[in-house]
Order: sequence, then structure tokens, then C-alpha cells
Amino acid sequence: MADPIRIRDYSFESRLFVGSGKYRDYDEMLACWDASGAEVVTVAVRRVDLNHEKEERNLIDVIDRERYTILPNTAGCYTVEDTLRTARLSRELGLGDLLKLEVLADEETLLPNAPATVEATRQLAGEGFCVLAYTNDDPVTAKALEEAGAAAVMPLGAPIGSGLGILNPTNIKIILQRATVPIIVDAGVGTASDVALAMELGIEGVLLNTGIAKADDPVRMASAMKHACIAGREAYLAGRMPARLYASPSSPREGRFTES
Amino acid sequence: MADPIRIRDYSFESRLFVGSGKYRDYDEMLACWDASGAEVVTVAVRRVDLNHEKEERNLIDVIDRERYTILPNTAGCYTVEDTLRTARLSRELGLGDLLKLEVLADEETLLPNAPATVEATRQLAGEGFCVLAYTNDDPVTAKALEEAGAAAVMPLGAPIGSGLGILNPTNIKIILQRATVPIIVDAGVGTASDVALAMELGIEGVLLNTGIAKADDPVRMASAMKHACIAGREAYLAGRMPARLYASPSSPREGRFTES
Amino acid sequence: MADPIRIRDYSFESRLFVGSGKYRDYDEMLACWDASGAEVVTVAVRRVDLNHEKEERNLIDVIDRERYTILPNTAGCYTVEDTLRTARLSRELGLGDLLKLEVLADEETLLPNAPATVEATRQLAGEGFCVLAYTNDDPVTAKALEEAGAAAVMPLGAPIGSGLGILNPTNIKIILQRATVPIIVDAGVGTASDVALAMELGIEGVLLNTGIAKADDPVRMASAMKHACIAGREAYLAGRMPARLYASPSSPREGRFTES
Amino acid sequence: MADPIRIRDYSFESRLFVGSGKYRDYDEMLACWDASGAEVVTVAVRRVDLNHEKEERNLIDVIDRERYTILPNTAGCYTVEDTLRTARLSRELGLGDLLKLEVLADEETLLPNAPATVEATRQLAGEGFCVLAYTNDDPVTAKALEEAGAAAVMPLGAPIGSGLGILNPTNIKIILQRATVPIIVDAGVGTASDVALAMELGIEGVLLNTGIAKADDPVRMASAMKHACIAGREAYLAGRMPARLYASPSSPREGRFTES
Amino acid sequence: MQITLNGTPRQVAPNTTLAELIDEITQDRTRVAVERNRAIAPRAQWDETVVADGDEIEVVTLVGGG
Amino acid sequence: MQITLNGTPRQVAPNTTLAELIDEITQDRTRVAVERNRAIAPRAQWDETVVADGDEIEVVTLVGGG
Amino acid sequence: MQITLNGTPRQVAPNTTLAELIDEITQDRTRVAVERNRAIAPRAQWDETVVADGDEIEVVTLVGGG
Amino acid sequence: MQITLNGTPRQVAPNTTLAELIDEITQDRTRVAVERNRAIAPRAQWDETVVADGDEIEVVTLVGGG
Repeated sequence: MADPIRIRDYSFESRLFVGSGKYRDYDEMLACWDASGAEVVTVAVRRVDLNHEKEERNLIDVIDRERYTILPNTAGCYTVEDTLRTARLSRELGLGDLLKLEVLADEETLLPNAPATVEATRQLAGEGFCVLAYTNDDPVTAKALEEAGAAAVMPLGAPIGSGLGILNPTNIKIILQRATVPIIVDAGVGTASDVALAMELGIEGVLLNTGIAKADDPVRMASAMKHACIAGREAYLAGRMPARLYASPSSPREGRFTES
Repeated sequence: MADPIRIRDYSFESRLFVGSGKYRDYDEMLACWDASGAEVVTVAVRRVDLNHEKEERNLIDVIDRERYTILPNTAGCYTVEDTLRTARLSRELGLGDLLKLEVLADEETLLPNAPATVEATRQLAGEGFCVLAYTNDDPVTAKALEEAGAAAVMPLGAPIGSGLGILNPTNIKIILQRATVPIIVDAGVGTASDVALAMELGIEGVLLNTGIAKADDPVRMASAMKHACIAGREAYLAGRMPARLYASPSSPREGRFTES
Repeated sequence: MADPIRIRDYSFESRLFVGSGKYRDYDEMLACWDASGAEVVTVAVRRVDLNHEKEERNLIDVIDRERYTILPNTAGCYTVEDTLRTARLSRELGLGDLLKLEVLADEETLLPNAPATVEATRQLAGEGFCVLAYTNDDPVTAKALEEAGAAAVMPLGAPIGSGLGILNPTNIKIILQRATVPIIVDAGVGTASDVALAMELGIEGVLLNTGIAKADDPVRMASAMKHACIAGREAYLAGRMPARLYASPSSPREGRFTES
Repeated sequence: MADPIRIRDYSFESRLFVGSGKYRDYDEMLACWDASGAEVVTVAVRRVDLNHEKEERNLIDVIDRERYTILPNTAGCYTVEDTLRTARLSRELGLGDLLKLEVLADEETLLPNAPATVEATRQLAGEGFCVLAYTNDDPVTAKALEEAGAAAVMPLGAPIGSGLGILNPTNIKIILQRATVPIIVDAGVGTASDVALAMELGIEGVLLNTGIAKADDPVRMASAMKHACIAGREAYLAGRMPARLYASPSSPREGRFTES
Repeated sequence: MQITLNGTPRQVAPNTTLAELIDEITQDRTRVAVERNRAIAPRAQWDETVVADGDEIEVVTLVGGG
Repeated sequence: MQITLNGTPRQVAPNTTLAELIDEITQDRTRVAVERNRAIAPRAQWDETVVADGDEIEVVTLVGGG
Repeated sequence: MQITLNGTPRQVAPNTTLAELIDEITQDRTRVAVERNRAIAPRAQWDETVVADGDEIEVVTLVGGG
Repeated sequence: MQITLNGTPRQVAPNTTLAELIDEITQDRTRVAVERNRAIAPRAQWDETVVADGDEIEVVTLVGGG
């Protein structure tokens, strides 16, 4: 029952993509990745710290490139130009053509700037990037990103770091009805049932970071997220029973020896 | 990380209990049980069909007793007396002392008759049964069942066969706050996320039948339910991140080389 | 468009019943009653305070009996016997045969004791009371109360004083489908939209106290509740538009002079 | 307790704005307007029908301009240019400077094209229009519209004509926290409780059409909407009681004569 | 002679009627209802009912409630 | 001699034991449990229990249920 | 001479003014607004504006909408 | 000669190459990517690229992010 997620030429067995931020240390991060079953991990691009670089263990050294595909993001970019620069630097780092493109609107909400995201997607897709575009849940924007060349569209479930879950499943459904590229929910997921619910909508995958990293027990939550992702996917594929007001017995009415 | 559910002297690794009703045939049922990871399976007690018994393969012959613990129910009982008779017959069948006790109120809604359930629990607990009492989600009834000697209390998520999920998580929470016996949600679960949500409330297990048997692909849904049960349990144990309106970046603010 | 609620021989234009508890003083209470448009007000029966009675203004003196119909409750009763005694005393006070019957299970949750409520209803209905029975939202209990002689059944929306709204609209719907006496939601209502939602289900009325008395501005909230009750009732009677995923233009497609 | 909604120099007692589309005839429309209490009514601009114009009663003749303020919309526009043309024609019709600006993305979803809406708002605000900008519920777009000169921002509750209510109250809350112009929810409202819920969030008003026009009894629903709008507004101003798991008695614990 | 009035022990003179007892504690008889030894004491019988030693009397009235 | 077996009238020969009756309707005794006149008929007593005229016998087994 | 009026070809006599054209299609000028070649044709200029060959004229009015 | 390195003024000797500059701040060239005056400075050209006065150089690496 192999059921990989495919994005352009990439193919992954696990539909859960996880981040590398907010962990106590690399060991915790690696233990969570292992427990999550993820094959794709997001990273950010930042200035080398001129004061401390030589001492630190670098994230690049920590990641087993045989096991994990790196998905660099453009977190922290608020303009199209900064996003383009960040993307190009990430490619120069030898991380390949995959890109989690995000252009944020402001530091207060960390919500995406949709038109700038469309514009950056158009340019970077043109430069050969495999763009996974983080966006809001507006179906019109999702379609525009697809038309601009996004390899996958990643609407948020809720604001980054909020843990509120999938605030508007209806919008995700509308996006799915019209999509021709994979839809991955990115951001807002707070706990396992959020992942299961999201996957049951029929999306292709879930990307999350804070939900694992800021749980009381991140490793256990990573395992929870892994199972939830599988659960939601399989439930979607299995086709759920119809809901109705009430009621249908699971045990047969025939053969009862009792009177009533 | 062994984390078994314990009910009196019983202990099970899997927190998902599944039924044996509504399947196309025994082969489908067994495949679903296997996929679900369940160790406890519910069965019903009915009159031998005088016309067909000799030909049929009997459910008893089908169940691997080494692998599965049988939990006979009193489905189809609408009075205390019928419930007692059914329970005693199930024990006479050599199925042990475990009992899913249900006293229903009417065939239209299949909702439990709470006071009759309390009375039957009192009597059967007194007769040495290990009573898992199916009931509505009224916290007062749950407490009364516990006081009547129930080994576990099994509030419904929604009416039997409805697939509506957990209609009133608040009541389940109140039940949990006051419970001293395991709380297992029984009935109403329609899809995987329902199981995950239920387990995240902190209940000890989920019992379901229709959600698997009436999915388009029951075996796949059984697997989905298995993963959802693990996911919800682990998320509960892991302790989820706090939710908030917005927003917290997963990537660091420091070290950005971009201007804004 | 007169549309009174009828309970036995009683008939009221307003479907909002309000309480007399938790107000700062009688003046605030009377102002709220006026703003709420209520015609039925609930009161409790308590021991005369031997130390202070002669000084105080008594609630009986405060209520304009021409304007308001008094609905005494049996709040604070935890046994059938205490409930019967309280009911009989309330009748002896000259308050007529109306009774909000409540038998609570415990002081912690203030949830109703359903079987005791049924028993008390049977007895008091037999003594000629017009019993409005406060209960949980279990459809089986609601039916039993009706059969025991209740003139109206009053399921809770949520626990008393919780302000959580209608936790389980599905149960209210099932109750309504089978009811032959008026269904009034009592308890749990926190704000105006809770009342509107409840009334849209098709119930006959709403009884509330804390939602008004503990608002920051009780008089204004009383007015809000009045309008919400009318709104919900009229929306129910009007028959809402069907919901659908999307979308239908309110402006005509024909006659557009623009190009696209 | 006058509490008008103010948009630039306009001020209206009623916070409910209603449409003129989808009615059976003008008489029904006018009866609904009367029942709704609305002071602002939306209209569309369309080509004169060359075949039928002379016979028909024109909408302009039907509207009592003393009573109703006309809010022309740009419904049916899918480009910035068409929107500008429509706006200018509406002003040429002598309808003043008020404008419900909408630039839609496609006929399938009727969802707004957010960047085009911002651009059209900028131009028309510059031409002196008092722009009420219809948009999605993205907080970033709402802020951009405000900065582009919108006099009010009108996020949708759900897609036009869907009747799904307020799909994402969290987004509306974020919009409200940052807004300096009135926020009016436009589109998606299906029944009275939707209006009450929306207003309780703290928005300034609600604009709706289909919810009234396509109810089984539009006039009664118009009345329901009027009351719901008042209810939600007053509940917001009154400040609701805090919600909690359970429970607080409305009747005093003191003075009980009963034993328990 | 001692009775229990509203849960509190109270000394009353012999031959005290319910009516007299009630007048001691409230100025308006219509505001209260009375239970004597867990049975209703009907208003019409207050004048003729003599309180007995050990009686448990409850005198109740209305208060605010929901 | 007539009994009621699983709700249906049935003729049985005099002196028929429960064990004999059960063997008529099932090939594996371990699969069934028996109630005679609303009381459990324990498996160990089937051989010695003679069915009486008018007996109401229920023979039950397991079936699928939830 | 041919123009396009509300998207439909239409023959008009030479020297026809906008005002005359509008009067042909509506009995109340105040009900309509006019666009000529995608620019507003202000009401005050209708009398003096002569329709030219190939003009695209839009005459609009109010209709119900939400 | 002064440049701006990662937003901070820095003195460098004339004729310093990018490769030399990078080696000063990191021990593993493969860990970093470089931008010079807002354009990518390809790794292959570091050895031959001489830093100019006023250059704005960004040297970046990977960090944790979501």
C-alpha cells in the first residue's frame, strides 16, 4: 500500500514535514525527527555569527543527508527582493532546488503577504526552484500560486505558532477542489488531532514545527504526529462511513431471545 | 514506553476495542482486527438459528482466543432482567467475566437507559462480572455507575451508528475529572480524527464498530483507527503546546541578513 | 404574528424566562426584567432569615404580579423528598401550580439527578403541579419526564452557571423530534448568540439567569437576550436558506457591461 | 442608548445593511427592508435592457431615498478597470460617493481578488469615493485596504451565497485588533445566529442579502436578522459573563431548609 | 418548651399557636409558608394549631434564584 | 410433549435430556449456552436434566456485534 | 452610421446626440448613466454630444444586487 | 579598506580575496554561502574575487527554522 507524496520529481513515504526550530538542542531535534518518521526537514538561512561560528556545531553537520531531504525556507523575509536573495543563497549552500517560500507581511502576525508571495513564486519558479509556497487559506491566492509556478501550495491552518489547528476547513476544501498541485497544510497545527483532521480533508501532507518542539514532551509528540498523519491519510483513503442523526445497531436485531 | 490500559486485572497494550458486527464476512472482520491492532473484541449473544446452525461457521470458531480477549455485550436488551439473563449466558459460554453492559431505552435511538444500566451494573458487579458499562455522557450517571461497581465506564461520543464523533467533549472532561475507574468512549466514532480527539481528552480507550465496518475500505480504516488511537494517546501524554491567537516564529529573528 | 409559547393553560408572548438570582439588588433585577421583555420569572424558596427578616424588603413585595408570572424552583434540592417539600411550600406561598422542578446530583457540578427528577415529576404532576422539569440533555430522560407528566421539559444547554452555550445541539434535536410537550433550554446560556442558536433548533423557549446577571452591564445584556430570543424564534419559523460550499451571486449575471 | 455606526460622515442607527437582489418582486423586497430596519441598501449597476426598459418599473423609482441610503456595488467586476468604470457610472447615476467595492476572482467561487481590490480601492479612494471594500478574511489584506484608503473594510464570513456563517472568527478577531476603520462582515450569513455571533466579535455591522431573500419566509427572516443584529451588538457592548467548565448556582446555597 | 425553628433551637411558651410564632418572625404572614414536622401547615390552620414540644418548624419565603 | 425452543414450539420425546436436545441443534456443545425457564442451565447438568413439558428453552451462541 | 449600444450593433442617423439616443431607450433620463468609449459621458453634456460612427455606448441603470 | 560584513563594518587588507575573508570566519567553506553587493558570489569564484572597498558581503549558513 505504498502511497508516497509526490512533488515534481520528489517522492516521500512520509507525509509529515517537520521543522528544525525552537528545540532545546540538536539532540532533542534529532530524536524528534526520528520519532516523527519525517523525511523532509525545514531549515532557515541566517548570517554566520561572526563571534561564535567557529565554536558551534553547525546544523549542516548535524543533518544526515542520506536520510533527510532539506527544505530551506525564506523565513524572516518581508519583501520580494529579500525572498529572492534568501532563496538563491540557500541554493548556493548546496541544498538543491527545493524551497519553502514565505514572504511575511509583518512581525506582529507573521501572516503571509499573498501578492508578494505570488510574485516571488513566479520569479523563483522561473529560476528553476521547486517552490513550495506558504500562503494564507484564500482559495484565490492558492490558485494564483499554482499559476505562478508553485510545485506545491501550503496554506496555513492557523497563524504560525498559534496552535489553533485548522481554522477554516471549508477554505481548504475549496482549495482542494480546484488544485492541480499538491496541497500541504503548513502552520497552526497544535496537536495530533489537528493533523488527522487536516489529512482527512484530502490534503497531501502537513508541515509543522512548534506543535512538536513546544510540547511538554517533544519526542512523544513527534510520535503522536507521525501516527496522526498516517491515521488521517488512511481515513481519507478508506472513505469514512456516512454520518447521520441516529442510530444503527452494531449487533443484529435478529435472534434476540429476550422479550422486549 | 509501555502504556497499557488496565481494567481490574486485565491489561492491554492496545487502547482500541473493536466490534464484530456489520462486516461482510468473517474474513473481512479478521483482516480489520489485524489491521486495527486491537486485543479486545466485542461480540453479541443470540439464539442459535435452528434452521441454519449446522451449516454455518460459528464466530466462536473464528476467533483466535490466544490473541483476542472477547468482550461479550448485552446488545438488544431493553430491561434489567434481560440484561442479567444475557450476561449470565455469556459467562456460561465460557467467555469469562468481562462484560460490555448495555441496557438500551428504545429501538429508535438506541440510546442507553441510564437508571436501568446502573441497576444492572449493581447486580452484575455483585455477581462477579467485570462490568464495562455503556452509558450516555451524563457525568452524574457515570459517577453512579462507578459507585454501582462498574470496572470501567463507557460514555457514548454520539448515538450508536451515527458517526457524529464526540458531540460533547465538555461532558467527557467532567466525567474524567471525577472518575476513579477507566473511561472509554464507546459509540459514535465515525473517522480517525474522532478517535484522536477523544483520546486527547485523556480517556483510557475507544470502542468502535461501525466506523470501521462501514467505511468504504474497512481494512484501511482499521489501520487508520489504530494510528489515531496511538496518536491521540501520545499527544495526551506529551502535553500539547499552548494555543494562542497569534503568532510566534519557528525560525529565529536573529541573524537575518535581509533589510526589513 | 402572535406566536405565544403555551404550557398547559398558560400562554406567554415572550419566550424568554429569566431568573431573580445573583443581581446586585432588586432595582437592577427589575431593570433587567424590564429590558428582557420576560413575563415569567423564576424564584427560589428559602428559610426566613430569623435575624434579618423584619428589616428587609422581601422579593414578594418587589414583583409586580400583574406583569410577571412567578415560576418557583426547587433549587438546592438533592433528594426527591426535599424536592416534594419545597414544591408544596412554594404552592402554599400562593404562587400557583407552576413549578421549575430541579433535583440536583451534587454541589460540585450542579448537574441534575435524572432518575430522581423523573420520580419527583411523577409525584408532583400527580399532585396537580404544572411541572417544568429541569434535566440533562439525554433524550431518554426527556421522554421519561414527559411520560411522568411533565408539562414542559427543560434540558440544560450546559452546566448551571457555566456560560458554555448549547454544548450538544444534536441531543436537543433528538429531544425535539420526539417531544409532545414544550422543550425549553434551561441553563448554560452565556451570551445572546447562544439564545439565538438554541431557538433556531426549534425549542419553545429559553430560561436563563447568570447570562444576564453576571454580564458587565446586565440591563444591556437583558435587552440583548430579548432580541436574541426573538431573532432565533423568527429565524426558525422563517426557514433558513440552504447552506452550500459556494457560491451564488446576489447581483445578476445578466446585463453586465464590463468585459470579463 | 444611541449607538450609531459611523463611516466617514455617514451615521446609521441600524447596523444591518441589506441587499436588493434575489427577491421575487419589489414588493417583497420592500417588505423585507421594512422588517429588517435597515437604512442602507445595496444595489447593482447594469445595462439598460433595450427590449424591456420602457415597460418595467425601475428600481430607482421604488426606493424611498428619504428613508434608505443607497450603496451601489461593483458586483460582476473581475478587473480593476471594470470596477473603476462601474464605480464612476454609479456616481453618475446620482447615488453619491458611497461604494461597495468588490473585485471578484472568478465566477465559480465568487471570492474576491484581494490585490485587485486593494488597487481599485486606492484609485477610487483617490477619486473621492467612500469605499466600503469587500474582501476575504485575510488580516493582511484588511490592513492593506485600510492603508489604501478604504472607509470601511468588509471581510466575508463565508463565500457569497453559501450561508455557512462566520467560518473563521479568529481571523475576524485579528482584523478587529488592528483596524482603525469600521469592520463590517459581508457575505456568508445564513441565519440569525450567524449575525449575532458576528456582531458579538465586535464588528461594526453586517451586510447580507441571500440570507433574507432566500429564506422560506423572507419578511420574517428580515425581522429575525434585525433582532439578531441588535442582540449581537448589545451583547458585545454588555460584556458577557466568563465561561467556565462548571458550575455556579443561580439560587443561593444559604437558607436551604432541606437536609442534604 | 423547645422547638426547632428553621434549624435553630428556640424556646416557646406553652400553648403558642403557629400564628403567634409566625408573627414573631415576620410582619406579613402572606410572605411565608410553613412546614410542621415535614408536612405543610396550611395557612388556614395557623390560628388553631398549637406548637408542640419538639416540633420542627420551617418558615420559608421567596428569595432570588434562577 | 411440547416445549418452546428459542421461541418456537417443538415436539420432543418424553425423557429427552437437555444434552440430547442440544445435540439435535448443534454439533459442538461448546459453542452454546442454555437457559431453561429463564435460569441458566449449567453445562455440567445437561446430561442429567430431563426436559419437561412446557419448558422454555433458550439456546444461544455468539454472533457479531459491536 | 453604426454604433455599439450596450454591446449590440445599432444604426443611428448622422448628427444624433447622446440625449436623443438615450430618449429612444428610456423615458426617464435620470434613471440612467452613460459611458462613451469607456469614459463617463456626463449628463450635462448629453445634449451637445454628437454620436460618432463606431462609438461604443453603454447606458446603465440600477438593478437589484447584494 | 573597509567593507560591511554581515551588517558590521570590518577592516580588510587590500587584495583580500573572498576565499581569504571566508576562511577568517568559518573553518568549513561548505557550510556557508556568500552574497556580494546583493548578488550571489558563486563558490567557484571565491578564490579569484578580490574584495573591494565598500563591499557589502553577507555570509550565511543554515540554522534551525520551521
